[in-house]
Amino acid sequence: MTDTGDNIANDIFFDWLLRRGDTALVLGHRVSEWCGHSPVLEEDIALANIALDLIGQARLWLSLAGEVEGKGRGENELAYLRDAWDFRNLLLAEQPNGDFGQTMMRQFLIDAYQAQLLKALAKSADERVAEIAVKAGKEVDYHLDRSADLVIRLGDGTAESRQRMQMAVEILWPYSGEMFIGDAVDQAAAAAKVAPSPEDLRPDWVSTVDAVFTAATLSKPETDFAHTGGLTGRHSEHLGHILADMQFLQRAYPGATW
Amino acid sequence: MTDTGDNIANDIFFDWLLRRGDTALVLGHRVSEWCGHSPVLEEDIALANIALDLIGQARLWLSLAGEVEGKGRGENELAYLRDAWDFRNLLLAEQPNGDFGQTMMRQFLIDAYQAQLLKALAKSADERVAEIAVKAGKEVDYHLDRSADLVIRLGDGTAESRQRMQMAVEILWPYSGEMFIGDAVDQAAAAAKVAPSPEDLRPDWVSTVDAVFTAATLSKPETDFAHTGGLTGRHSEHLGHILADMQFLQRAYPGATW
Amino acid sequence: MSAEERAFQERIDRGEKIEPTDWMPEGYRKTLIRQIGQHAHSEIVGQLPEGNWITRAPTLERKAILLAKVQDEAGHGLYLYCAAETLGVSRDELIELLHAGKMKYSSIFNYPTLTWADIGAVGWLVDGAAIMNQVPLQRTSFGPYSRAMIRICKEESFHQRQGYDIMMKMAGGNEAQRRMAQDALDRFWYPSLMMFGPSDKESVHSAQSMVWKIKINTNDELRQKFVDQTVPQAQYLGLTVPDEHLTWNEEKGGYDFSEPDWSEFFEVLKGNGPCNRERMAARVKAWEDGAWVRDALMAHADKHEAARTAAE
Amino acid sequence: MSAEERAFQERIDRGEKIEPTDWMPEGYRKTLIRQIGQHAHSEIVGQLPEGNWITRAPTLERKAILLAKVQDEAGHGLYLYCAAETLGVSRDELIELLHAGKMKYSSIFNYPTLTWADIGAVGWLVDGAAIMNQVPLQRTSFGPYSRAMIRICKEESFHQRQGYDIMMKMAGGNEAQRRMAQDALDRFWYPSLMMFGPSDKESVHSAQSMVWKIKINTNDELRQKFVDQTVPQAQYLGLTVPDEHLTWNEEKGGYDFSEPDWSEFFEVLKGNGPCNRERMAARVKAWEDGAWVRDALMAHADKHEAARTAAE
Repeated sequence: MTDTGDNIANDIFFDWLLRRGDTALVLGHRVSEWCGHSPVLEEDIALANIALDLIGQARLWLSLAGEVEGKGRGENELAYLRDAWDFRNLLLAEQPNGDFGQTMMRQFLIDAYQAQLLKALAKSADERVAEIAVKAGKEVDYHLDRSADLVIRLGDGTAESRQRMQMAVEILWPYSGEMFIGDAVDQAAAAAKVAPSPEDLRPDWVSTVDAVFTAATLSKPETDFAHTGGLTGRHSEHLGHILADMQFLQRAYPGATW
Repeated sequence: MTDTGDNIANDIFFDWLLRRGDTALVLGHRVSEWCGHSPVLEEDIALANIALDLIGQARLWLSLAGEVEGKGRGENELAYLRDAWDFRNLLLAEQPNGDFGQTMMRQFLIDAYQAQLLKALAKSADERVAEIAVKAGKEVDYHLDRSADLVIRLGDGTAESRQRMQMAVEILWPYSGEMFIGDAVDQAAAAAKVAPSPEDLRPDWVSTVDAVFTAATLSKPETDFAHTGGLTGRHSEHLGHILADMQFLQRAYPGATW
Repeated sequence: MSAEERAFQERIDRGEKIEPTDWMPEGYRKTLIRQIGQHAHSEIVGQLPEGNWITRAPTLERKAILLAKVQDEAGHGLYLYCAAETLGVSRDELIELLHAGKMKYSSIFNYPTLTWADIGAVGWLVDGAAIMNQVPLQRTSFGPYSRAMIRICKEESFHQRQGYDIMMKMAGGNEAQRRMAQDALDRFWYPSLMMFGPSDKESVHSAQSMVWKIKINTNDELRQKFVDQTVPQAQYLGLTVPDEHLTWNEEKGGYDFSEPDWSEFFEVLKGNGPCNRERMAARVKAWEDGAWVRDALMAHADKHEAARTAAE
Repeated sequence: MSAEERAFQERIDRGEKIEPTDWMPEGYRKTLIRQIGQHAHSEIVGQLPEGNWITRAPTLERKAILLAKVQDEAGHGLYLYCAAETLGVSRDELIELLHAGKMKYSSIFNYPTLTWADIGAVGWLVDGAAIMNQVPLQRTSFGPYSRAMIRICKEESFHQRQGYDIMMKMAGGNEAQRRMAQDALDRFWYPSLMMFGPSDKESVHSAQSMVWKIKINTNDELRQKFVDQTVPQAQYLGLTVPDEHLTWNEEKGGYDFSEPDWSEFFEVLKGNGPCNRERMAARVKAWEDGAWVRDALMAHADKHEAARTAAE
C-alpha cells in the first residue's frame, strides 16, 4: 500500500474524489428532504439515518479531495462554494424524490452500485481511499439491505404499489447507465489501482438488480439508453435549485464561522 | 405638492417604501412561479403579465426607497442583498401558490387592498409616491378586475371549484388582516400626508370583498384573527426559501454585472 | 375510593412502577394516553421546524448534527407511541386523533424557524424546557413511560448542548450572526416559558396527576427552574432576555420575571399560531401520500404469511 | 391532379393567400395542422426552460425582460393555435395529441437551461434559428399562418437581441461569467443547428411542402444562413464556436462547418433528450391539475348563459 501521488495526477484524482463526495452529498440532500414527511415513522428514522451516513461519507471524500487538491479548500468550501457545473455527482443522485417509491428505487439503484464500488475501493492502492471505503462500505451494505427489501415489498405489494414501482423504474432507469461508463478520469484511477473500472462493476450490479426486480415482480426496461453528464458537470436543471437552498448561508454571509 | 423630507424621517419613510416594494416583489415572484404551468394558455399569459407589472412596481418602489435611504443602494441591492428579516412584505404575498384557486384568491385579496391604497397614494404629499401610485394604480385596477372576475367564476362554477375556493378563503383569510393594522411607521406616513392610515382602507376593501364573495357564492370566515409580522420583518418559513432561489446569482457572484 | 384504587395508590406511594398488565383506574389510563400521546405527537411534529433548516445547514458538520437530532426525535416518537400502545391504544389511532384535531402537540412547534440561530434556540430553549419537564418524569409511576423518559432525557440533554453550541458560535460571530442570535432569543423566550403551561395552582386535574405521579412538579416550579437556569446562560452569550422586569430576587433565590402573554398561548392552542395550519397540513399530507406504502407493506406481509402457512 | 387541385396550385403560384373557407387539398390541410400545431406546442413547452430562470434572474430588469419574453411566447402559442383552429382542429384536440405523444414540439426544448448564460444563448441561438425558419414563413400560402408569422417575427427578433445582450454582458463580465457564456455556446451550438432538421435533399415530403409554399427554403439553406450570421456574432463576443472544422469558404461565400451528431437528434426525437420526460410531465401535470379550473369556467359560463336565456 503506497501513496498514489506518483501514479495519478492530482487534478484527476481530485476530480475522481469529487465524484464520490458529490454523489454522497447530493443524494444525502435529497434523502434529507423527507425529514418529517415520510409514510411511516420507522421510515422517518431510517431516511434520516441514511442521509446522515451519506453526509458523513461526503465529508470524508470531500476532505480528502481538498487535501489532494492542495489549495486549502476543505469539505465546506467544496460543498458550499462551488456552482453546479463544478459538481461531479451522478445525475441519478439529483433526481427529485418523487413519491416514496421513486426515492427507494433511486436509493436501491445507487446502493447496489456503491456497495460494489466500495468493496473494490477497500482494496485501493491509496490507503486513504481504502480507509473511507471500508467505513462507508459497511453503511452502504446496510442501506442496500434496506432499499432492496423495500423495493421487493413495494413491488410485490398491492396493484397500486407495483404500478408505482414500475413507474419508478421507467423514470430512473435511464439515469443508471452513467454509473458504468468510464472516461479518462476513471481510466487514470484504474491505471493507478486507486479504483476499479466502472464497466467492471456492471455485471454484479445487474445480478443484484435482476434478483431484486424478480422478487419484486418488476420488469427491467428493454432500453439501455443512458443519460450522462453529471460526472463531468453537465447536470439536470434540478441541481441548481438544490444548491441555491443548500448554499444560501455560506453565500449570504461569506467568511462567517458557524 | 412638496417633498416630504421635512415631514417624515428618512428611515421611517424608507421602511414604509420597503413595504410597498417588497410586497410587489414577493407577490410578483410567487405569481411568476406559474410560468408554463397554468391551467389554460390565457392564464399563462395573464399571470406572466401580472408578475411583470408587479416586478415593475417593485422596481419603482425599491428605487425610491434606495434614494430616500441615501446609502447608495438601488433596486437590485435591496432586492438581492437583504436577508428575510429585512424584508417588509405582507405575509399574504409570500404564501405558497397552492392550487390555481388559492393563487387567484391571494391575488384578489391583495389587489382589492392595493387598488384602494394606490388610489389614496395618488394624492400623496410626496410627488414621487404619487407618481408611482398613478402608474401602478392603473395596472392594479386591471388586475383587480381580472382576479375578482375569476374568483366569481371559480366560486360559482362547479361543486368542486366552489369547495376549492372556499378552502382558499379559509387558508388565506387570516393573512388579510395585516393589511389594515397600522403601526408607528404608518402613523408617521399618515401624519406627513404621504399615505392614508391603513385602517381607513378597510371599509372599502370589505365592501369589495363582500360583493365579490356574494357573487362567488363564498362565505367570509367569522373570525377576524390576523397573522402579523411580515411588515416588521417576522415572516413565515417560506420567505427564506424564496430568497435562496431569487438571490442565488447575486450572492454567488458578488459584484458581477448582468 | 375502592379497595382496588386504594391498593393502586399505595403502590404508587411506595414508589412502585405500574406495569401495563397491572390493574389501573380508567382515569389514570386515559390521562396517561393523552399525555404520552401528546408527547409522541410533539416529537413527530417537532421534526418539521428543524427539518426546515436541514437542507440549509451552514456546514456539513452542522447538517450532520441536525440530521442526527431529527432522527433521535423520530426515535423518541417511536418509544412514546410504544409506551402508549401498552395502554391499549394503537399508534394509528393516536395519529388519526391528531389529524382530526382531537389531540394536541406542543404549541411551541407552531412557531416558525426563521434563521439558523433558531435551530440553536430550539435546542437551547425548547429542548431545555422539555428536559425540565421530562427529567422528573423519569420517576413517573407508569413503568413503560418512565423507561422511555430515561432514554429520551439522555439524548435531549445532548441536543440541548448542541443547541447552546450553535448559539455560542452565533453570539460570538459577526454582526449579522449576533443579530440572528438575539432575534431568536427574542422570539423563542416567551413561547418557551409557555411550554410549561399556565399556572396550575387552581387545576384539580393537575392535582390528581401529581397524586398519580404522572406529573411530578407544578408548571410554575418548572418554569421558575427554567428561568433560573437559562438567564445566566443568556448572559454568558451576551444576549438580552427580552423581559425588562427580569430581576434577581435574593430572598427566593431565583429570578422574578414577566408572565408570557397567555392570550397568545390560547390563540395558538386554538389554531391561530403562525404555523398551526401548515404543520398539520404537512403531517396529514405525509400520512395520506404514504397510504399506498403502508397498504403495500401490509399486503406483502399478508402474502408472505399466507405462503409460509401454505408451506407448512 | 384534379381541376380543383390545379386551380388551388395556380392560386398559390400566383402568390395568393389561401383562406380557411377556401377549398384546399386534404394533404395541405393535414400538413399545415401538423406544422402549425407543432410550432404552437413549441411555444408552450418553450416556456419551461426559460421559466426555470425567472425566479433566479440576476437583476430585476433582467427578470422583467424574461417575464415579458415568456409572456410573448405564450401569446405566440395562442396565435398559432388560433391559426390551426381555422383548419378545423380545436386547441384542446391538439393539446391532447401532444400529451399522448402523437404530436411533437421542437426538440431544442428538451435541453436544460443550466446557467444564466443559457437564457442568453436561448435568445441568441434558439430564437435566432427560429427566426431564420420563420421569416420566410411570413410569405407562406395559408393566410392565417402567414399573418401569425408576421406578428411573431416582430417579437422574436426583439427576443434575439435581448438574448445577445445577455451574452454580451456575460462574455464581457468576470471570469465565471465568461466561462458560463462559453459553456452555453458549447452546449447550444449543435442543438441549434439541429433545429433546421436533417438535410432534406431526399425528402419528398419537403418537396411537396415547398410546392405548397408551406415550406419556403430547404433545411440546409437555412442552416447555412444561420451559421453565416451567427459565427461573426460569436467572434464579436470573443467566444469560440465548438467546431474545429469551421472555416470560411471564400468560394461559396459562407462557412464550412461540421454536421451536428444526427444520432443525438434522433435519440432526442425518440424521447431520450435530457429533459423530454420532464417537459412532458410538467405540461401534463399543468393540464390535469387545471382540469377543475377549466370545468368551472365552463360551468359558470353555462349557468350564466342559461340565466340570460331564461331572462329573455
